[in-house]
Amino acid sequence: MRALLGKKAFLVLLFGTLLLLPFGANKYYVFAANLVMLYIILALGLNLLIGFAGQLAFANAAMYGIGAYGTGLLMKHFALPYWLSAPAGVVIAMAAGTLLALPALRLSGIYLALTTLAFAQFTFWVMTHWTSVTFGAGGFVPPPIDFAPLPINQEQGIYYLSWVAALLLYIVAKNAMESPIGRAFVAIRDRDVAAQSLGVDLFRYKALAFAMSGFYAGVAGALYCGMLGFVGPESFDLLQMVMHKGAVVLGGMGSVLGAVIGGTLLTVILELVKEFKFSIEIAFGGLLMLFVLFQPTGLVVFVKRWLPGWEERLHHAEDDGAERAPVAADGESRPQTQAGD
Amino acid sequence: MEMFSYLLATGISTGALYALVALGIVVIYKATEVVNFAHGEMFMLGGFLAYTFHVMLGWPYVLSLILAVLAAFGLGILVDRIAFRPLMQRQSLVSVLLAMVGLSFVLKGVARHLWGGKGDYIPFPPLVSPEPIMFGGIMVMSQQLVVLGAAAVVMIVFALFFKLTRAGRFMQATADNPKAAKLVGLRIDRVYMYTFGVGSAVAAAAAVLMAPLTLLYPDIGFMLFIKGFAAAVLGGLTSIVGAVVGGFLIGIIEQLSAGYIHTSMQEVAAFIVIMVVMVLIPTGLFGRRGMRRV
Amino acid sequence: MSAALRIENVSVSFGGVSALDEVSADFPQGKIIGIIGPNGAGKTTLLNVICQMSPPDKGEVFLGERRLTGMKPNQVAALGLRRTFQASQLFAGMTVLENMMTGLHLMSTTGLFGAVFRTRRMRDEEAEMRRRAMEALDYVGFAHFAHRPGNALSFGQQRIVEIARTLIYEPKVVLLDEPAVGLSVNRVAELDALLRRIRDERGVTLVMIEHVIRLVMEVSDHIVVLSSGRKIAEGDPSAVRNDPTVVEAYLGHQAHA
Amino acid sequence: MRGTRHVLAAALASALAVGTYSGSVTAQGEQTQGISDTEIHIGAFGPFAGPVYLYGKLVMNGVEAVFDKANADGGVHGRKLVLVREDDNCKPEGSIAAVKKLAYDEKVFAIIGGACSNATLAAVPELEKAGIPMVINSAVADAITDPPKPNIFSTQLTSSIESRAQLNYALDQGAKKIALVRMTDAWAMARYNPLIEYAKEKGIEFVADVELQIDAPDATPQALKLKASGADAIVMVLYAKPGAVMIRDALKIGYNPIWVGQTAINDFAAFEKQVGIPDALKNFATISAVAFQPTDPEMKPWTDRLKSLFPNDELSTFNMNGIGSAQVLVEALKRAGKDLTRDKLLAALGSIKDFQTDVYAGSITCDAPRSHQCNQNPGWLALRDGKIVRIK
Repeated sequence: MRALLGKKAFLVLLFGTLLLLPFGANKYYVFAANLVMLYIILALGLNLLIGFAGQLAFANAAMYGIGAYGTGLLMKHFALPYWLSAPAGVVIAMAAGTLLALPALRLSGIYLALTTLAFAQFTFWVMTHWTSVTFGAGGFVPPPIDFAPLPINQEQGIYYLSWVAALLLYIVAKNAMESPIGRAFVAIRDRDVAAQSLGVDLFRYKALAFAMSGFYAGVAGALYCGMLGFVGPESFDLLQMVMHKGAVVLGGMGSVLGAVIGGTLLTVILELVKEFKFSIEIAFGGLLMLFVLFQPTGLVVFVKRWLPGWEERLHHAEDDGAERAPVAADGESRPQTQAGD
Repeated sequence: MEMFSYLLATGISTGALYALVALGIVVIYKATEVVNFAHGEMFMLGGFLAYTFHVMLGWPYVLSLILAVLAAFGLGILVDRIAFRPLMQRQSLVSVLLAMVGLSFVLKGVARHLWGGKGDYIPFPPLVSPEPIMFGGIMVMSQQLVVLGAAAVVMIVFALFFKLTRAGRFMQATADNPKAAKLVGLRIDRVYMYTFGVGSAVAAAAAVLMAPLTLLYPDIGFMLFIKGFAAAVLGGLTSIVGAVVGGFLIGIIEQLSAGYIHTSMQEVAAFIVIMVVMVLIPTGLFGRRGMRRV
Repeated sequence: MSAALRIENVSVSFGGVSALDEVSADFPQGKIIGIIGPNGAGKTTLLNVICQMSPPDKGEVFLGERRLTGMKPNQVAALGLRRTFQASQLFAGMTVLENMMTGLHLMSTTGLFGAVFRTRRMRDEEAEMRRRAMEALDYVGFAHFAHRPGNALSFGQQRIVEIARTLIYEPKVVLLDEPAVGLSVNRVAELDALLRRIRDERGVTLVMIEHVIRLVMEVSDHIVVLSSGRKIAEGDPSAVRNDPTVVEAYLGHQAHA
Repeated sequence: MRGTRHVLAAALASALAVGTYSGSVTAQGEQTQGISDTEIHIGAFGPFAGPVYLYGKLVMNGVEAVFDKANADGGVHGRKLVLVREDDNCKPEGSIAAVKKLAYDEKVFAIIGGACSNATLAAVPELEKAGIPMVINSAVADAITDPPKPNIFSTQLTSSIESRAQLNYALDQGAKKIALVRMTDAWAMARYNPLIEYAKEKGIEFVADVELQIDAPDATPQALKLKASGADAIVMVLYAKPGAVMIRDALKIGYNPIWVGQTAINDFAAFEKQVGIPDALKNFATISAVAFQPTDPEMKPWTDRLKSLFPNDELSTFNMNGIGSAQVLVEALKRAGKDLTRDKLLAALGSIKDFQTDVYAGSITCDAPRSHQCNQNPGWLALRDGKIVRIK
């Protein structure tokens, strides 16, 4: 029974369903399932950055776009095959992500958030204005992708590629966060000064967090390019950014499993919102707000509380610690956490 | 030379708008160390409310202005209550920001729902004759002069408010030293609440003044927020004078770069200013040194 | 007696106000050194200068023979200089055990590759870290808290864990910023015993700034007195206690306060 | 580990079960999909929210009004029309998802809509694959219908038609120097490229080409540049809001050349208010896809019907666009007969000639298979003696 409800079972069920879905479901569900995998990747990457390393950056949608544009433009301009252009696009996105670590070393909180927001808007501007390279606001159609000699078409090929990428990137995130790297990220998030005094190189780990999230967003972007067969700037706007943030908050900040849950639910909710003809702005804005206010640790905490076998090694700062009986028995109160001195 | 004077004059008048937006951002930031991400939406809602009172219900201009400003004051308090206060108690800046981003999208969606069926860009009747007039050798819109004058009035009222009123001095004290303010018995929660209210009220006042020039639409908030924020950053984020100077500078930079470099600079100048200032002179022109936590 | 830590003519000023003025001192190896002084004497500034969190305007800091001035705090930490803070600096998002393992951060030699592929070396290292972290918790008698979240502990408990965390990985010198602040009387006594034990069993040099004069006088081998950014006295506790300039500085300060 | 293996087996089994269940309804009879004895399901996609929701939601409201009227009149050959709306967020991934959902999940008979140029363009391959009849009513990009796709028709004036008309109008007015002011989004780019091409064809070089953002609060630099270029006519590739700001700020510097608008500024009366300066539009003319202003008495029946369906809405030109396209679709459905199939509908659409709607400026003629751009008639609006009149 325990095994049936545990996180392994959930992951096996999720990825098993995604693997087999194309054999049964109609094209709409297959497309939606592919989007699920993209958003899992995006939520994983963004969660490493804001949930674990605590760097509130607003440029994830821009990285996603850079990955998609990089991949598609290399195919379009240089006739590179997808298997070359996609990794190149990912590297470009990762490089752009790493570049953002430079201001992150000097800026924190609100300053970092808005500097990266300005960067994201600037990226959007470049996409629409550098017409000789990006084809401007009208977007472009990348050449079709051939999966020969495999007996699958582009749709199927990208689908299974997304499946493999989502699974591998989940494992990468999980393993990295259960290592000294994960502890260094959380240490920077919770108390950066103390982390540094224990020998954690702030710049190195902030850069790593930005690079990793850029990498993840880049992978999602490269897949997006192949999945849609069209790349235009409107997919990488502020709403997209809010959706990524929503996925992370929904699932649970600072939880790798939470990102998987969040990415999955985001897509489901997105489709439900459309089903009920509701305003997507109100839905995602409201979701973000309500979760931050009432369930800041995300849905994963519910699951952890009610089901056995969902423990994760590193957990979020607010992981229901407040509800446990204080360990202190010597009459000292637990200190208020302080923002620093 | 004619070109320069026109660009400068327009820079000053749009700058006044940015300055008013920046003023609200700075007032709130000073007291709470949080940038109200939904500030642009306060402006937008202020404008739509005034439109509802003045145009749809046909109430007098001044009454509509006052009502819109009061309503925005209430909205500001709402932001404090739902996005700021509960989260600041948990001391989580990331959460506060995310909640505000969420709120800004909700407000945008709500505005679209309420006023979206009325057409695309809603004109707001100007206070004065819409004809351009000669002023110092160049033509200007009389509404621009009204805005400039009114902006000056708002700024002066603001400065006086901080200097002379009890509430203003409380806000100032809280901004300068929240711990000390708490020690001398200020109810800091209440000060925060009024700060959000006052900041939003300024935004609404600006909206009513500017709506005849900018037109009203649900998405106007973000553009103004980002420009106002650029102005605030340039001014150092903690200085009221800085916000005003920053606003005018952003307005002028935008105009001159669009006029002399390329018209597309009008859109992107603010983003570039934010990035450059943040990376090179993070304390801005008037900011306090050494107050930034890294 | 060789100095574990040496500062030479260190001066710092903030916005034209001098916080430290030409301070020099030697901190002998394997001793507990107390730094005392009235409020605003520059004690915390001195600590920040030593561990390079705020660079001095002038002067040098040496750890043994190594010059620290100009390094980053994490590089200083890598050389064996650690510190604690006034406010609790436990990582709230980790268990006590993970907090301790973060103290072993410098021990890790595997990068992203090792982590992602969970190489044998990485797993061995993790196991070793875990073992040493448990051992260190055991040393301070906190093994039973290992799996509690960091923020579920009382203030005093957090303080002890924090000290244990700075000691876990080959420290040479540990700077303690007011370790007794906010602690109950019983806890101060425990802390007293722990600090002595660390000095005697580990041979670590402890540099402590403290307001609780009684603790400093009892536990310190050597005391440095600062006042208004200047060193005004130095010596063993009894000598310092009877130094008229010290008495004057404290009384004068109180008279003003 | 044994536990894991059991879990895996269970998971595979349930996944298969889910898969076969949803797959059991296979796509049979695509030709008559979405038709029952009593109903015809028609899909629509476009944005419900975001800055361009007007081109989605409001247009759909217009379509709904036409369907409501047809249903009130007894339906099409006895079948009621049901509109199935999908939100595409004005994004390619949204429009592709919407088309797939409408075609394979909602299983509608045909689709009317397509608001955003990029999003609709991205969905074209999917539409072709699905073979579902599609009537485009808002998206303007030529590539959607050029070259013609067997199942896609457009009742919207496409961008090249308008761009040519704009340039020709300027030339007809005797303009010697023509300049261009444009936005830089997908909508504007879809018009910009054909405009440049057509100008080249005509041997015209624009004396100035300036950008204006949709939410720019001011257009003084643009006005100064246009004035400095000495242009006597200006082609505007702008929405109404930047258009109003542009003309206002040009007047401010005493510059009032011939302004040439297009369908995004087809609500003339509203535009006058947006500019807000009396007499400012005396040199302004704009293309209107629709023959009337929302306030015209001819529109009264539609205003009433819309109000009864959507009490919050004022009739807008966006609604009217929806009304026109829906009237074309309803007409084609009628002509396709009682034994409706997709092929019959497509044939009926392709054969529509000189069809008059209640709203469009000209008649609708689909010249299949040569051209599927059924609306070739830009109407022109201008001020004459303070009154909005149709010219030419």
